[in-house]
Amino acid sequence: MTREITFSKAVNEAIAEEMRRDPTVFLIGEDVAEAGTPFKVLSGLVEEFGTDRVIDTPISEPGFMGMAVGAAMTESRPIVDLMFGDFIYLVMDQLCNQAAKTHYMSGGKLKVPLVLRTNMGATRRSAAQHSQSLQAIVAHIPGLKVAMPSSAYEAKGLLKTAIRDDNPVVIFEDKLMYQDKALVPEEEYLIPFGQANVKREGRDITLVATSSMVQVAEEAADALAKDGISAEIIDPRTIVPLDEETILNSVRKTSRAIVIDEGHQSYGVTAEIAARISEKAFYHLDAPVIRMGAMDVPVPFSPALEDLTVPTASGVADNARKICRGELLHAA
Amino acid sequence: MTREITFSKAVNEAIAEEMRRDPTVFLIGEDVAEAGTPFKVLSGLVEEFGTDRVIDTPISEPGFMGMAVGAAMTESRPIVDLMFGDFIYLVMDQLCNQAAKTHYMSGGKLKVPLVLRTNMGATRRSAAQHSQSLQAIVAHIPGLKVAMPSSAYEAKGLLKTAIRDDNPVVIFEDKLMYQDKALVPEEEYLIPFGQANVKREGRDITLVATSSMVQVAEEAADALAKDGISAEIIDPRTIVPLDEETILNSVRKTSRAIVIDEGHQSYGVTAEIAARISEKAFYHLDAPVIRMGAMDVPVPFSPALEDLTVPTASGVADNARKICRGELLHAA
Amino acid sequence: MSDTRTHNTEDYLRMYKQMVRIRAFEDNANQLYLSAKMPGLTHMYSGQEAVAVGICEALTDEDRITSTHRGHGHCVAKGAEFKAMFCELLGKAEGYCRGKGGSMHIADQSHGNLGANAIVGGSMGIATGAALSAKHLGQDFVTVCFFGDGATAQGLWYEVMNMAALWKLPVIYACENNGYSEYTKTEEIAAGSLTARAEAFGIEAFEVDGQDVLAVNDLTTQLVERCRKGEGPFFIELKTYRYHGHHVGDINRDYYRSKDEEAEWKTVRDPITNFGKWLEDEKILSADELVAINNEIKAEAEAAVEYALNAPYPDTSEVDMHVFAGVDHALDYLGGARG
Amino acid sequence: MSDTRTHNTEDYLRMYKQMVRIRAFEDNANQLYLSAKMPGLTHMYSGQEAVAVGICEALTDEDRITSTHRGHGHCVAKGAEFKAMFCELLGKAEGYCRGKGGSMHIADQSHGNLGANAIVGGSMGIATGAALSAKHLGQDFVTVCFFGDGATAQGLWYEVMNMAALWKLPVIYACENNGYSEYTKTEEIAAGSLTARAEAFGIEAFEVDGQDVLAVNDLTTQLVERCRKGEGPFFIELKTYRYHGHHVGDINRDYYRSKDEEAEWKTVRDPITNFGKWLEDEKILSADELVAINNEIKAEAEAAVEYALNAPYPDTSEVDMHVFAGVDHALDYLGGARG
Ligand SMILES: Cc1ncc(C[n+]2csc(CCOP(=O)(O)OP(=O)(O)O)c2C)c(N)n1
Ligand SMILES: Cc1ncc(C[n+]2csc(CCOP(=O)(O)OP(=O)(O)O)c2C)c(N)n1
Ligand SMILES: [Mg+2]
Ligand SMILES: [Mg+2]
Repeated sequence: MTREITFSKAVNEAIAEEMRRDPTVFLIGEDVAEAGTPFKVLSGLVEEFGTDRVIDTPISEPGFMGMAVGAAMTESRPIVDLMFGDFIYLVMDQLCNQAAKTHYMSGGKLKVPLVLRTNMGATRRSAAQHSQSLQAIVAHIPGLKVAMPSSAYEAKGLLKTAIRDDNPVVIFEDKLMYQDKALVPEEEYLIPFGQANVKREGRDITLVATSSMVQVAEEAADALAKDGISAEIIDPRTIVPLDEETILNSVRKTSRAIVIDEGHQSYGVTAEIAARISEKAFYHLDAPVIRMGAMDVPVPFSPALEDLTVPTASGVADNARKICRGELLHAA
Repeated sequence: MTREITFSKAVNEAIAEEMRRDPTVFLIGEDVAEAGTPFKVLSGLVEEFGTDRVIDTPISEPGFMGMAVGAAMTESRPIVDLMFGDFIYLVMDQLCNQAAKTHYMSGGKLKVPLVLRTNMGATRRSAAQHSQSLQAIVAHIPGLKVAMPSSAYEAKGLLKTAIRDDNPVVIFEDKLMYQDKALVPEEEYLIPFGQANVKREGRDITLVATSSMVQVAEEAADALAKDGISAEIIDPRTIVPLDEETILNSVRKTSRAIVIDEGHQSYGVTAEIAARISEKAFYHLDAPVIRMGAMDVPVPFSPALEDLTVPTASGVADNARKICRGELLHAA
Repeated sequence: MSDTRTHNTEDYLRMYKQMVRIRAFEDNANQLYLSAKMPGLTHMYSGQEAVAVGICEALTDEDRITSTHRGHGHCVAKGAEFKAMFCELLGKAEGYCRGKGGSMHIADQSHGNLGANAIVGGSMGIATGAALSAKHLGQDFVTVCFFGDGATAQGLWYEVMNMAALWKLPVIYACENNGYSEYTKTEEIAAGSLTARAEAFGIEAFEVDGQDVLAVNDLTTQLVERCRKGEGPFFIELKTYRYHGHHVGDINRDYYRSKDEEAEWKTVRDPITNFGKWLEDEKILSADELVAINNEIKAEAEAAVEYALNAPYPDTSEVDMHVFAGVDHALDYLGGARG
Repeated sequence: MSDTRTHNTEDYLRMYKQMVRIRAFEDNANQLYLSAKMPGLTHMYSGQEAVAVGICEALTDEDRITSTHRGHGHCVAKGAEFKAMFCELLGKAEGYCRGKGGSMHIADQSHGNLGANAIVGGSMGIATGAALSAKHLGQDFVTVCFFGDGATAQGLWYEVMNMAALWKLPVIYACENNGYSEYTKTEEIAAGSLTARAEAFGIEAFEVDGQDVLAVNDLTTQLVERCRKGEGPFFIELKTYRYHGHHVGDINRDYYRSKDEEAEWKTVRDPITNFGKWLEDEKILSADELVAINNEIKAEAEAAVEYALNAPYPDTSEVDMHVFAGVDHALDYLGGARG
């Protein structure tokens, strides 16, 4: 049986189910208990699990991130709530020097099973320090797994997998999607890491899109369909590990690709995926792989400017049309 | 007139000259004064400029990085010494949320002219927390410029430019190159940002290499020359801004490219440069662009393992030969 | 009201007006939110006016402040104009930051306001660095670092206090303890004593009633003078209260604080009402004069809102301007993404 | 020597031996460096033995510690073997971390040593989190967080002290104040008082002579007991001294500390010599017995060095193992770079 629930509810269910199943799991972060976070994603959990397992912290991100690492090294399984993805800079040392490297540095003796839940996404008029999509910088660090759910269905399935994983996992939730609904099974399910989802099949062009960019890709695909262009949409679901095979297979079929991600474009997620496609599907490509990341500017507050900085469905469709028509975007 | 000096001496000269020229410049970091840093790069500066301008700090990286931002906003020009590049995680918030965004967020009113000098480079048997090459994660953040000097000559010219730049600039020095010598003019010179150096001209393949990987590329090019393969070496010198044109012109000529950088390969610097080449020189490429970054593992301590993780000249030469012979590295 | 210094009437008048200006600004900002005319969210300063005004009136334009996510009060108190402020809140080109910063990043360079900050505690390094700059450049400006009780949980504060103490920097750490960080009471997130934390670094620490503008102003004036003589740094804990929710959208607050508590602060401890009463008692201003001031400021604020609502947005070409100083358009410079 | 508890001879003997074992380990490690047989650098613990031993002898194997870049002493004191330690220092497969960690990351999970750390202060969160874990899982282990005077400048400490105090966590912060951080004297980098910094968070703080193994052990034993009763956290400042340079390569130290100062500590305050004398005075061990112990341990250390020098390096296939728990080879899993 499936029912429609919000992304927010899906996250909440995943945590509640895993906390019921495994008493070593606990939640820690700012205003996660009574307030249930500013986005109200965690409402109700403290009532069920109590303040010993749903722990409100002071505003000490490095501190509670570090504590989660220590707790994870000693048989607990913490889920860290980082209120805004932009605060990831504050926890980088504990995340990247400690959590990510401990298993390796200890020659496999110590484990750090923790989940860092945080968010991403602009166009919420939250300005430069509350709008960043920083998945690329953590994806660069060996030892971390990185998930980017694109709907309530993925949010639940990936989060449950993350909580059971014996490694540090960072999950980026798009804060603009919390109220979006999707069909989610009532029965338990998990989504394995490293398995991309072919969200829509198509023949002419592959759109590889992460998180909320999957919606953007779908809207673009709808528009393209009207022009007789059949777009295949691939949602990697995790960018570490990355399901290269599914992406390459699609591009080998369509011969064209656009990669869309809401992080800044330069040195971002689109670079890695585009570089892999360009290298490994080289002889199948009819056109250069086009990257569409967020503009390489801090996120501006003004609505008149902010909306210009993120990839849009019409932008994707335009590029797709040009590629399919054989118009060179970067004529030599 | 030129003379041969070490990379270390070049850095020292750049700072001394700029501090003489501009009284608003000061140095701040751990053990920068009497000790002249553990690498002795700054020896002698405190004797000339005094402890008011060569400031020893407590072990408070976020703190003194933040103070540098505030000092830069109020007419000083701080040079921050971060002892190991691995500590950049500790200063990410002050660097990326504050320094990088202040000029933009203030609509151009506030400026943050500061230099963050730090290092990179493995194979020094310093293990996972003292060997990272983290240039990719700062290159991803709009508002930061990122320089990667490849010799004493670049070290001096780029650092002087950085100190005069009105923006936050991060310079990564390869800690294994401090004793390497190069010819450096006695006269003052600056190296503008965003101008790649064609280190060696060639016809058959382009090797784009950053920092110490330029040496690796040169060694590879020497080996290739013996096989009759003529390699062109491009040193971008700054990865933000990136001199795309020089790189693309080279690849348009040679039709083949390998990109080499000592940061981790996935989601790293090689991804961006390879993606840009693959996209913008698409119709000129005879073979896929090959990326050679550091292995996607934390840096191991054991010499038996550590040396396996970084790109080597023989590895580069092998790949170059295969490409030039038309052997597909990633056969479809 | 405690008033140990001799102020002249002008000083009193300015302090009163500045507090009323902040309240008027916030009432209008809240209204803009409630009527869905303002993009995003904002954090109201109402209730805390005596802190910003008492402190900023002890400073010159050369003195610097750093501000917080709850920064409109600091901005007004440090000398900013309504029009450019409302324009900024609405993302308009005439805003202090050309609409790029918004409420959480409003800065006013010309009056020494180095900017609001959306990272709690994020400006503690900046403020201390400005103080280092003063020392380094041989200038005598003082920097005040505003932050909330919640921000004392950020490790950065202890790092910079240590350096400020070691190097005797001219910085004043002003902690506005309004009893809450977001939806959590201060005692749940702060162990021990805040003043003891500063004192442990050898920093002189003071507690003052943050609802008493004269007490705040007197203390700050003394400390600013001492800073200029090289006797800094200092720490002040100011007990105060925010009248609104954590942000404008935080309407149902019963689960974390009672309506009674709010009512008590508003009726008994309002900094503006109480100072107004004192001015009347001391015969410095009459009741009528007070009303006239309030009305005038209200009208000024409303006119500024009107102006800002009609002001133009920045041109889309501005989107990649100001990424780098000295670079007109970042995308040309970087060859980067066009969005 | 102060000895308020009743120890039995075995306890004394073990403490003495453990201190001698640390010294012997370090002498050999230093020798390995000087003879260019050890990859990289390492930081010697010699001089500080009474701290690690006094504390670790008050702990069980279930109790956890976190260690530092100067971590060999903690590792030995918490129960580690010479062979696996020397193998680790030489990057050999039989090392505690299969050669992947080296001196700065040596960990010994089986005895509760959560690992050395190359980030100064980097383990403060880990230690406090282990204490949270004990509380969360209803276990009664205590965690000791070792760090140096220099590490008190890291903001992280204040963040975790605050939470430890709020939540009464069973953690003991043990600051080994050896007077220096790298090439800088403590008073140049630490304002105010270290004990006051902990006390400001409502944490009971103690100062103890770090050269007196019994004093350290007595205090720690009391605090561990109190931690198990839920009376933690605690802070101890241990005054001690490092005999060698900051690291093995720091040979010329005149510019930051005098030879006289070093000589004084080594001759008058050596923790091993002084405890040995006390054991003799108390007639617990004879001079001959002490010499015999020293010689036996020396021989053991040398044999372990010999063993480690001849031990094999890890197979190259291990390079991408242990990146992820549950994944044999990371590169297959990631499709990443082959280096
Ligand atoms: C580093 C960081 N963590 C969390 C937040 C989210 N946040 C915004 S304001 C706030 C509470 C701040 O409390 P306090 O410092 O007392 O200031 P007040 O809001 O009471 O003025 C929090 C947690 C943030 N902006 N920055
Ligand atoms: C975050 C960080 N900053 C700087 C360093 C470089 N460093 C290594 S040890 C050390 C001094 C540490 O002093 P202290 O904490 O007193 O320990 P000690 O060496 O005296 O045992 C420094 C600065 C580091 N490893 N990590
Ligand atoms: Mg508050
Ligand atoms: Mg020390």
